[in-house]
Amino acid sequence: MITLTEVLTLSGLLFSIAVAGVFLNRKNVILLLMCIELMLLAVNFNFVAFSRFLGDINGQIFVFFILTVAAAEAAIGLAILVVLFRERRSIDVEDLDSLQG
Amino acid sequence: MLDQYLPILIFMGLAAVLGLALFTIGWFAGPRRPDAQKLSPYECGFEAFEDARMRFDVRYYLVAIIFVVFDLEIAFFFPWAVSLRETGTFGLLAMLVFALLLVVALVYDYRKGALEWD
Amino acid sequence: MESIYLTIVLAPLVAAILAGIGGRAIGRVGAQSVTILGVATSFALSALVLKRMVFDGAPSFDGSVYTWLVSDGVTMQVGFLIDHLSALMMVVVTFVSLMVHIYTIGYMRDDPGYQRFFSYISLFTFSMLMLVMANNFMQLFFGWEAVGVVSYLLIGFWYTRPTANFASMKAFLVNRVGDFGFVLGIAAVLYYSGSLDYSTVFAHAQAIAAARLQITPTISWSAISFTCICLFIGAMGKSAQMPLHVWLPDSMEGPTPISALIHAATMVTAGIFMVARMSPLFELSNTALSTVLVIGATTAFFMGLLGVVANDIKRVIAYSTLSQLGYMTAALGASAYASAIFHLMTHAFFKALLFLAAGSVIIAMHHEQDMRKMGGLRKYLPITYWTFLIGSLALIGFPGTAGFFSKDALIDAVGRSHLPGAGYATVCLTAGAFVTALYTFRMFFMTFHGEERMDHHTREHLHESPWVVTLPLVLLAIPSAVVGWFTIRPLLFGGFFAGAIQVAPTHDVLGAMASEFHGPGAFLLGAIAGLPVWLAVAGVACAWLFFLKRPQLADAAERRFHGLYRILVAKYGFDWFNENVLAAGARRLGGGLWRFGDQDLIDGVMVDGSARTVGWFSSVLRTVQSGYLYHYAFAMILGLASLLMWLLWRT
Amino acid sequence: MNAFSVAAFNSGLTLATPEIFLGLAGCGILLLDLLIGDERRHWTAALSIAALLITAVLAAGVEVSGPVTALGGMFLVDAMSQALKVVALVIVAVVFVYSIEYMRHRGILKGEYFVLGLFATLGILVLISAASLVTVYLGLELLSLCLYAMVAFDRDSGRAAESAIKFFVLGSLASGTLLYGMSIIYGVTGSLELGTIAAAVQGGLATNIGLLFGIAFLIVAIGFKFGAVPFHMWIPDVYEGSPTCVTLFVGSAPKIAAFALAMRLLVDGLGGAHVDWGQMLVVLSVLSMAVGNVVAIAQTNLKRMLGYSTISHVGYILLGILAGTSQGYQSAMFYTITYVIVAAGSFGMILLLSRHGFEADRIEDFKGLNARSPWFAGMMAIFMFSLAGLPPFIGFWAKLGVIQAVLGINAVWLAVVAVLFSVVGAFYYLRVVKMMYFDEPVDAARIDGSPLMRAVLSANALLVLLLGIAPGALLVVCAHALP
Repeated sequence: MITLTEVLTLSGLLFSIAVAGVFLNRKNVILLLMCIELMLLAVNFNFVAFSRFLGDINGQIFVFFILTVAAAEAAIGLAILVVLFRERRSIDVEDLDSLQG
Repeated sequence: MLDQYLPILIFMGLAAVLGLALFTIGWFAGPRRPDAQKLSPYECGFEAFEDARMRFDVRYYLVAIIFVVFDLEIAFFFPWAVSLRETGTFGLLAMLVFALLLVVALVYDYRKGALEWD
Repeated sequence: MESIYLTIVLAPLVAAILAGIGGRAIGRVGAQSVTILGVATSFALSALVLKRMVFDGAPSFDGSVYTWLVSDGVTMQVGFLIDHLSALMMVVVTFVSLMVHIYTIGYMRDDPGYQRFFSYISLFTFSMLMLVMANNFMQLFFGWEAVGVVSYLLIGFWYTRPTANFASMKAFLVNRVGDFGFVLGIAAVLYYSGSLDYSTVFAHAQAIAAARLQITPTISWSAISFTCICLFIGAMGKSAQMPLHVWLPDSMEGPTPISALIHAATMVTAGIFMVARMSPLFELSNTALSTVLVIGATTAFFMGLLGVVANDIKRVIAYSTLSQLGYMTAALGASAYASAIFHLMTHAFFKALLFLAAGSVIIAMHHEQDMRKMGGLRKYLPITYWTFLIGSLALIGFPGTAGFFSKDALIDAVGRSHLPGAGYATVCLTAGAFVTALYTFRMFFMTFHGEERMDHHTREHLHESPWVVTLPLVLLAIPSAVVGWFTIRPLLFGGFFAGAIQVAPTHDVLGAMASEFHGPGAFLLGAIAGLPVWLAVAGVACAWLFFLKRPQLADAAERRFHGLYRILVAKYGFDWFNENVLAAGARRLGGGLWRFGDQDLIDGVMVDGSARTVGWFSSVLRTVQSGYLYHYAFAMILGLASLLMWLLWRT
Repeated sequence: MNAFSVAAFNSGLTLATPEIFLGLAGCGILLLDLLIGDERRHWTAALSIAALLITAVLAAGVEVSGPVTALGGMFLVDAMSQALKVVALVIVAVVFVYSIEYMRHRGILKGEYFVLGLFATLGILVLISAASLVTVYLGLELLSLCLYAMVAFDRDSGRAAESAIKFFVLGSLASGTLLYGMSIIYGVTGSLELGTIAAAVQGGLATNIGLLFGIAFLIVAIGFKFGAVPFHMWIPDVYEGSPTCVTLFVGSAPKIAAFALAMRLLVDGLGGAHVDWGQMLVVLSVLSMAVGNVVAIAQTNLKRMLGYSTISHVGYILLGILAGTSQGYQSAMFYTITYVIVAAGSFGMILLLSRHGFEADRIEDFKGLNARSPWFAGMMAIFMFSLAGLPPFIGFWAKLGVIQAVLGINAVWLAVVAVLFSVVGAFYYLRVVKMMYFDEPVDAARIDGSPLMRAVLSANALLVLLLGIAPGALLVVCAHALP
């Protein structure tokens, strides 16, 4: 039987990897989008696990919403990325420094 | 115990037969005028074996964006479909509203020309 | 009764407002009428109040008429304390002021600022009445400052003259120095007694006396001495005691009626009055009394000497005022408050008389004030001559005149004091009698006797002044001559000020004199055998010899004692010191402070510096905002990590 | 969750009338906008403004006595929600009025701005009325996603795209942490409903380390939404990079959402753990006041300066919330509302001065404004004085309120810090005023702008002054909203 702790540890690891990816990655913005998706998936893991162990269905409903929103988020992220690429001809994170101070 | 899996076995068999049949019919019935594009794997504008970090045409992303959003709506339809018996008219109306919103989005996409490749 | 007191105070104020604001509308005659009417009303009512208190035995009044504000338990009110002391002062102030008002009609006749002048002097009277009638420190201070402000306006009345402007500034600034001490004193009173009302404060006097002012853990001052000396510093400013006397001779720049008003009746007496009013406090501090005594005596003698070398007729009188104020102050220091007030009263009469008479001379001489250009005026100005003579005799304390009774009693009282410095004071005051006689009659002889040194043109136009000028002279000459006869007994020995002035039994010099007092006649006879009278006679004789009979002797003396003469002409260098050391030093200090303190430290380091530091900090801090997304994300994660670490660390 | 009842759900829908109307209006305007040409785009604007105002009327008209939960425990209407909704709707309407001219000059007068704005406002409304973690999240995301899109909506501006991607990535990171925190809180308390969570926290979970971890994650998201240090990094870049009309939007109404977010999560849901999140907010508050006020001094771009100014003001709002008393909440609400009003006006001034090819977003562009237009120089001065917190302007009462709130919990040092940094802060606001009045104009162009915009902007400034002189009415509203 898988214990709650194990699931939580896994989701925690996923979350940490995602967060680390956001600030360690200095190259491609798309990787950032993937990290964010991963982060949300880690959260979903949590919710499902809690829902399962609490015997409460609401957590899983929340997961549905999170998934949808994550999709919308990805869509908007991609859209912005397209605009950015059209203007800058680059999606390198390191090139995003015209606004500073 | 095992008999419970019988429908699955039948299903798998049917799937295999149907798939083979369609493939065979296409092989014999379809016209065959091959060119370079058609001979390339996947027939989607990409080489099968090259650097994965190559740049895509930005239009792929636009399609992907729309796809992602609409694709996920299925996640709401599915639970609704299995519980329609319990939710009844209320569920039906609620899903109608939901679908209507999707239609609005679709109309918007269509009018904006987001669904056209060029 | 309250309405009477209010009328006394407000009548001059209303008149001043009418003459000042409506001066153009009511015209010259209107302005003079309304102000004279106002002051006359005040005088009449003051006389009525005095009469009721002295002859009808009316009780003294202490009450507030209006509560201005209550802050933190301290109530600030407008209120009156009317006892024998203030009633007498009110009569003196309003009488002299009335005389000055009448006199002004003649003196200022041709001045374009006629209405303005009347407005000012009425306002001055109002301020002085507020000061005198106050029953609390707040109102006292209000009157005190109002007097200062109006004196500034009056001394600088001829504001087109640079010297007048300078003199008014000087009066104002020097008074500010005194006021600073005064405010500190009032603050100390408030701190120790928690109230500003005289009655409450005096009731707490013993508590103040018991308190100590801790300067450092090892050094502490007596609170009562500190308070009294601070208050006295205020009095030094107003009553022109050394070294804060420098404004008074210069204030001669104002029109002569003002000199009379300031010197005789109002401003300079404020300090004397205040110390007398505070007698319950001063009595508790021998230190303060000694300070008062020594400073008074010093002023009395050394300022008198200056009169001997001055050539401006008004300045001579001004120095005599300084000297006489020194006498009064010394009497205060010797706890002979009644004697000081007595002298204040007689001095008010004869000094006003002298000033107004001098003014009459000045009018006749077409505003020439230099005595070296006068002489032999006796036959041109008979009324002025005789009244001036009476004033002079009163000033030097000639037996029988008002000044004699007050001054002789005063010197006697100081001589009986046992405070430290009393011996020095007695010597100063006694010698002062000679000096007073010397400069007074020097002035008298140089002005009215001897050869006529004025130019031809002036001589042709010499004539007696109009009646509005001579009438006040005569009216002032009468009390100058005789008021001493029938006031010495009640004022000094009759317990007139009982209740208003408190004297500790060990300080009661007047009480000791009372047993030897057997009426003014006997007092007169007794005094004739005393030293001061003979010194005065000697002074007159010297004056006659040096300045009338043998003027060359004076020149010889001047050459012989050249150093002393130079010192006197330089007025002991007070002005030089003030201007070149204090003022210049202050300017340099101010400049230095401005440069270093303001520019470098405050502007440079604190304002600009802090602004620059913040600006620098700002520019450093903004580089944290690098523009890189991963830095931003890192900052957020760092924030989250810190919160989590904090939670872990806490549990 | 309570047993689901269709009837109860449908009756609850009446409470959500404003939201439903606004959502439908958004869809309708989106479709209508497809039908009209670019030259008549201002009809979209007019319709949007009308929709907002009608929604405001509807929101004010919802009658409830005391807090009412509806829609299966997801939706809450109370006095605070009604007040905040009306303010948010009116502010967005004003923002739209200010924006029209600016977009027309730049050829970006698109229906999407208004539709996105409407949906963002819907997100704000949902967030304000949230009674469950799901509603909180959905409202927040609806708002955020619209904002991301709005920031990037000028497709020809690389800077806008850059700021959008930064906003998006950091915002997603924040909502990720928010969700993670929510999941932990869900796991610990076993419920998604704020009311149940509150009961569970009161019931002895306040010291549960898991719950506290969850709170820390929530704080990150709240701090991000507010723009509190160290979660503020997006603010200056987004404020500067966005088209000014979007900066105006981002800088105004979403602050109300942030306030609602904090109130709903921390106070309604986790009020029992006030001791802990209060201390966390202290750090955020002090850092915000310090960094915001200090770094603003070095700015030359007015939008960026106002961005840092926002950060500093957030510090003050947090002061009120962290006090944890109803006085504190009231003062924070008062501060938020007044800040939003003033911020809308300040950005409105930039929009007023800008014209084709000229952004007017440098501080220098305000030099000598008094010589060009004494009236609008006066209006700008009112906004600056109010931001600086000088009496008799509304900002003074706001600052006074939060400082009194922290004094009310005996946190004197916080009050001292607040006053100290407001003095530092006064410097850069007054610098703008100084430039307007004492410097020579570098730009002599006539100030135009539609009569409507000028009128609304003037009314905005005069409201700041009027509320400053008579803040009583607004104080009463806040006191009524958070008894």
